[in-house]
Amino acid sequence: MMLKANKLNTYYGLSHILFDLSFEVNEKEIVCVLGRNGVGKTTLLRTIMGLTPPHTGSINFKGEEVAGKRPYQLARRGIGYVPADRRIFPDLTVRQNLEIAQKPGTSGSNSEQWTIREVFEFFPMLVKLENRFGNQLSGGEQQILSIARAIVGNSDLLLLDEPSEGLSPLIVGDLRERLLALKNKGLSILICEQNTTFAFKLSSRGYIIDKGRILYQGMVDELNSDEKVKDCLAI
Amino acid sequence: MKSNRIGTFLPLLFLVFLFLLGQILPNFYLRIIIEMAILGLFAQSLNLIMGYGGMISFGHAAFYGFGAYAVAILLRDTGMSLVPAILTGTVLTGVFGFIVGAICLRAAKLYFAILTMAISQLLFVLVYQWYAFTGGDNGIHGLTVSPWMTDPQHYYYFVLAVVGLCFFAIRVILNSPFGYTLRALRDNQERTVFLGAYVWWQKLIAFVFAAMFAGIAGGLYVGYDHMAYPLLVNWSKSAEPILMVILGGINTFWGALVGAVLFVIMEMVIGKITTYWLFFLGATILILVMFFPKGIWGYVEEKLAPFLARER
Amino acid sequence: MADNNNLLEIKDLKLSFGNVHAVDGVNLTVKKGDLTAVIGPNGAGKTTLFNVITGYYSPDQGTISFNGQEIGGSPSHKIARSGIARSFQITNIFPTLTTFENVQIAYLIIRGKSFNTVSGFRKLNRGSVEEILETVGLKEKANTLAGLLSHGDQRTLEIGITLACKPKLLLLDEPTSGMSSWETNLVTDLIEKISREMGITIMFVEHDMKVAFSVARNVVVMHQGQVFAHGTPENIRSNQEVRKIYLGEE
Amino acid sequence: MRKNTIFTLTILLVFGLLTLCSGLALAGETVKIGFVGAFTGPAFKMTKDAEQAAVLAIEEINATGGILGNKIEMDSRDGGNRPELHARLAREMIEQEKVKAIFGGGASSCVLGASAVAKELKVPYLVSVGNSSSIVWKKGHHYVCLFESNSSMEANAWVAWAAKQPWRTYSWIGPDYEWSRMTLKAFKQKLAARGINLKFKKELWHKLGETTFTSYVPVLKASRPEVLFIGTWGSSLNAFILQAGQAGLFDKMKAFGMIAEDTCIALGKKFPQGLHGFSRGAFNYYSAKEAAGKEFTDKYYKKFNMYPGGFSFCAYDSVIAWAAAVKKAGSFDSTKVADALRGLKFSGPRGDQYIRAVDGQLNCATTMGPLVYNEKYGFAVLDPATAIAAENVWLSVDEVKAIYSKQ
Amino acid sequence: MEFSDILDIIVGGLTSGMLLFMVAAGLTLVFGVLRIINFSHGAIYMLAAYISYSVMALFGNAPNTYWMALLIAPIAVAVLGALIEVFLLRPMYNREHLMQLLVTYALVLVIVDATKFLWGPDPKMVLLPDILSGRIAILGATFSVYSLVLILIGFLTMAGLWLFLNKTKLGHIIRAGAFDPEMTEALGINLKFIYTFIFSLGAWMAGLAGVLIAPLTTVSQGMDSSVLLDAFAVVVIGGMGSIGGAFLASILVGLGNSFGLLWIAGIAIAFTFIVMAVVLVVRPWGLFGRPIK
Repeated sequence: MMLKANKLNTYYGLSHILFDLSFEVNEKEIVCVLGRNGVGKTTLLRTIMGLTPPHTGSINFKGEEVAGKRPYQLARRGIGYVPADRRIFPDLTVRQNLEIAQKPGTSGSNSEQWTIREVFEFFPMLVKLENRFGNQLSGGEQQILSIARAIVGNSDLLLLDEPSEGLSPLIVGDLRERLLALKNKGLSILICEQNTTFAFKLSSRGYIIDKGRILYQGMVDELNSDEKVKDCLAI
Repeated sequence: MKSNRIGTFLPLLFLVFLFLLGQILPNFYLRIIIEMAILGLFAQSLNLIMGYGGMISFGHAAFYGFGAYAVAILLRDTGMSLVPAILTGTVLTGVFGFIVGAICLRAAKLYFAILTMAISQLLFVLVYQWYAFTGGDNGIHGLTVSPWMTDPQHYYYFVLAVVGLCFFAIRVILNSPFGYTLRALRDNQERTVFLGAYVWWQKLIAFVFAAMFAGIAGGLYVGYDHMAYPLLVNWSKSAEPILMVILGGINTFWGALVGAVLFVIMEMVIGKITTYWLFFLGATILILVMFFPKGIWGYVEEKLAPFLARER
Repeated sequence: MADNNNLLEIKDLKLSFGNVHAVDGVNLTVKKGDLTAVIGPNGAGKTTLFNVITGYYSPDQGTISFNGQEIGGSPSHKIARSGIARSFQITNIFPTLTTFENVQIAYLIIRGKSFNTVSGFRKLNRGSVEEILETVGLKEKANTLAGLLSHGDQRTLEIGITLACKPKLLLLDEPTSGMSSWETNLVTDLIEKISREMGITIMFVEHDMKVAFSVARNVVVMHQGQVFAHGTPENIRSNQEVRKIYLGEE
Repeated sequence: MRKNTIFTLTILLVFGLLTLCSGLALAGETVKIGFVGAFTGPAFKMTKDAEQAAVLAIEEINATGGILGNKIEMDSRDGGNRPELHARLAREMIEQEKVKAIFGGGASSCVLGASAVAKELKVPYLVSVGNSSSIVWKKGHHYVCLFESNSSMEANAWVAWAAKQPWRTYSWIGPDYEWSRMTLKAFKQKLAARGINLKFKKELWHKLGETTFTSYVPVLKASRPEVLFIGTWGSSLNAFILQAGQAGLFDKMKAFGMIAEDTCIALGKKFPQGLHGFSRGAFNYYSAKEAAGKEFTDKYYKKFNMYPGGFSFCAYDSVIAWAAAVKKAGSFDSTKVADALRGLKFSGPRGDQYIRAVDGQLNCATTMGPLVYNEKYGFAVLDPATAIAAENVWLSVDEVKAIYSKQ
Repeated sequence: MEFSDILDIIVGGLTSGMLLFMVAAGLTLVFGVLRIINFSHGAIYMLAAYISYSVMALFGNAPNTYWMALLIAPIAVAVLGALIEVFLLRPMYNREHLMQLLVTYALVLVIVDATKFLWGPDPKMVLLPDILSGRIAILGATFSVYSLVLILIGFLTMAGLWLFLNKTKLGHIIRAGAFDPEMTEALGINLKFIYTFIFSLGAWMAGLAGVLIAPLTTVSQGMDSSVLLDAFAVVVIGGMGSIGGAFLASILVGLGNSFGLLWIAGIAIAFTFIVMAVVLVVRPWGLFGRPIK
């Protein structure tokens, strides 16, 4: 088991966002969390990352209770965070963005250690951008860099927040392929999406959330064929 | 609304108490109370924009000093008596506050604070150097006011009346739609814009009010010590009302006064024992900021809340 | 002069940030008394559209005419005074004022009373403000500090604040976000009531389709900065293209 | 709960201090005098010099049985650089502590502030720090006495001294405030009145408290005068001399100015050659001239392990003059003592002196001369010192009366 | 006026500019990363100067012990800075700006009175090593060696800070942390440590400036406030948080002051503040700053 969350309750100020949320991510698995915007997907990832710690509930990561830990502690334990707005540092070059995120993996990890060179090999489009500043990148380039930044820290689990948003179909296809390759290299991925098609093609299991609660969960094939799920996600 | 009556009743009781004090206390103590009242008004004028309007000014002494110098110069050169001099000084300070405010409000938050400080420091330099007019570094000393005003007991009642009126006026302003718009601006400026508020004018007028009340305090000071000197305009003087407001409790109406009273007491009491009294002032502020961010009065008010009407 | 029945007419409105076209040629007409839901996936430009209408941003191009008057590019406070009131996506109230004072301050500012320095604030227009609190159901909490209200009540209070602005057009940005389903029901009822009883034209952004389709008489679908579809709930519901943009495509 | 405890403790502490103080105030049966000084900020050293001398004087008085059989006790307060605080502290000590006289001083504006209180409450104010001529003249009154040469006297002394020097082209550096502006103006006018016309090549004004003079020094160097007149004092002066010395300014020109012991002591061996200074009480000069001067210097050194500064002499004089006035009046009554102070003759470390009756100004001489490093002391001293008597430089009685009649 | 005089004046202006920059750099660095205006910067500068005196006294007060002082005093105040950050500022980060300002202001009162208590009234003299105290003739003008060294140190400080912030990983982390603290933490970086480090570095720089100025003046009460206002003005002119801005503003103020002295009498006292007011009115966030929301 990579990640297991149990009965999470999270508040933003006084606003109760997540209600008794429980889910899990296995090793080498891509799991998607689907829902329209405003249902608490981003909050869910922020909760796991320690940016908005849960009010109650437990988060178990690789056998250790991590709820309430600071974000940097979680990152050092092997969680990589790719926020929806990418949050690339605009004054740093692509290479510098990667350098500051580089750190050794955890000792218990069986995945191989990434170097910056390997990351460049893995995302060839970044090579020619190496000395470009963060604010000179297009949306797609920023997205790739944001993911690259998470994996160069030798994370075991990636948290991706709407990676496909604002990207052209060509790049989305490419992105999917890269993410699958990452899974094959041993990473687990938790991905929050609005783009159901993209998410279903990528993941093995999925959770559908609405108003901070899990409505449906199951294997992607089951979910995909369920009309109730579609109604919940679209119109 | 029974509790509300207690809220208005207490200040009245306090006034009666102060009146009686004027009858029984020796001059020395009366003068201390006068000073507390003047500094209390100075602090309250800052509280108007800082506590209620969220505008931090590092240069508020500019208006205190401007008012003081205006009155001092009027007394020295025109033979005006104190009351008309203070009235004229207040108007002049208001005009000055309007100009300074119009410049400083171009910036927001910290930059606003810094800009106010820069301008007050420029005024300091001007006052410090304009020997013929402001008396330069020596300042203006030994001003004469009418013999009636020179008597500490009389001046005590005069200051009490003026400061009382000003506090009443500030209270009215704070309880008016204008005052609440100010609070709304502090809480959430963006929202008030979408309610159709002229934010800039609103702030500017508040700033002018604050300047005028500080000017009155400065004028009262001249009537009290019969002097004006450049340090009244210096940035270290600007720090004083900030410290008083924090000491007493920001966002509370009486906090500014309580802070001024405590400030004067601390200065006298600790200054008596050691010449290192600033050390203790610094330590006190550290303790307050770390543990009692609401200040002494804020803390007391919290404890008294069940017994009093909400005084905001 | 256009159709007198049109309260808001937006023509070819454009606004970009750098090379992001947040609003990319929006054409939209809202009739008086209409109750319109604006839906669309994340980043479709809904909030930005509201921000342009209310003057937070100046449009790069295009016209916005409100009640027959061009308001595009006017400062926010002028637009507010012309009768457009808005609520915000994130809770946007005055936390250190009481519920009553929150509504009261809005009531007075919009009527140009904010420079009145002598009247007792709390005594002015008590009746009207209490009426609004009654409408939104916050009368019992009139003296509670807004910052201490529950999230649902804070969102409701926002609607109260906008109502105090005596609006001709009400723009509500995700009025039900972060609410429990029980609270959501209260708010939808409230929106309906405001539209029906007070005759105020309303546009609201909504993510919860059930809410959007149950309340709105018209639905606008936005996608990539443009109005993708505009019609009755039934029309929109059966529109396969709309369904597709929601489920995503590659 | 924890907060409550801290709060209560703080309140208790404040009130504890309050009661402690009122207790202390009641305790003494001795006669009290007060010292209000500037123990905060750049004038700290001068104030401390003065206060220590006053402490020494009182110790000696008490050792010989006090005055009129009463022991004397002195309280010190810090008025910093704040005129209103000096005034308030003076008032507090007079009204609450019942002190019989106020000593000390500070910046001119502070002295003027406290002086107004002394006038109002009719208690002698014996000023030993701060020498604006306004103290005794424009704003003078019956209760104030000044124990150093005032600024006008000093300016005249410089004129008298400079008139004998061969220099005719000058440059000037001084702090930008009234005292130094007046000093320079008077200096030029008075030399012109003696038929000596100076050419000022450059006049530089820096802000009070400035310690970085690296911009000023080259400009002065480039102006190439025969001599530089320095109006700077205190730690600014120390900085100026060090920086000018390093840049070789004093190789190119002579210099004289407000250079007193504090600077000489502070700079020690680093003190450059070719400077001329002055003193309000040069201990080496008075030690050589007067037995009392030597005795005072030795006692002071023994007690505080440092040499007395100019202000030490002034403050010491102020206390013994007051003691003499009390004896002369036969009472501590402040008006009688003030009367006795006027025209008082007494003998101190600076020899036999008197306080002029018309204005309360002590007839102290201003000593000036070249500053030369002295191995024995470890710093530069006036060598040889020229004393310019007060009678040669102060306004005549008629002139002073003319000033008073204008008020 | 000869060429050598002009050269002399330029060097003089640069020296005062660099002395100013040494103080301003730490101030603006701390503001840029921690968003705190550190009023106690001047007090720390003074404290370091006093400590340098004591260090030299401890080693026998020979001129060459200055090197020891130069090493030890800044480190001592850097440690103090770290303690201040951990115990006094850390609890303040979630509080309003005003409270943070008050903490640093209260520290001024505490530190200043402590130095008074510990070191007494006498101004303290800090001697320069012989190698630095000489004079040197270049192109017909004589300069003090120390002046040239100070200019060099100023430029080196700028270069060092620039290299540190732009060419090292830690520097990149600091810039990232200043721009987006949350994301930086999510990359596994402990910002608490970074904040402590930066405040401590700021204190170290204040300390270094204090020790460097000590031989040019005497260490005495009041040296803190005179430098703080000027350094503050320079930081504001350059743009708060911009080290390059502070550097250029220092040179501008230093040289401006020098040539101002040459041509306009009596401007020195107000020069810096006039420049500051003009800059603020035209560009409230300074020459190189970013507007803060």
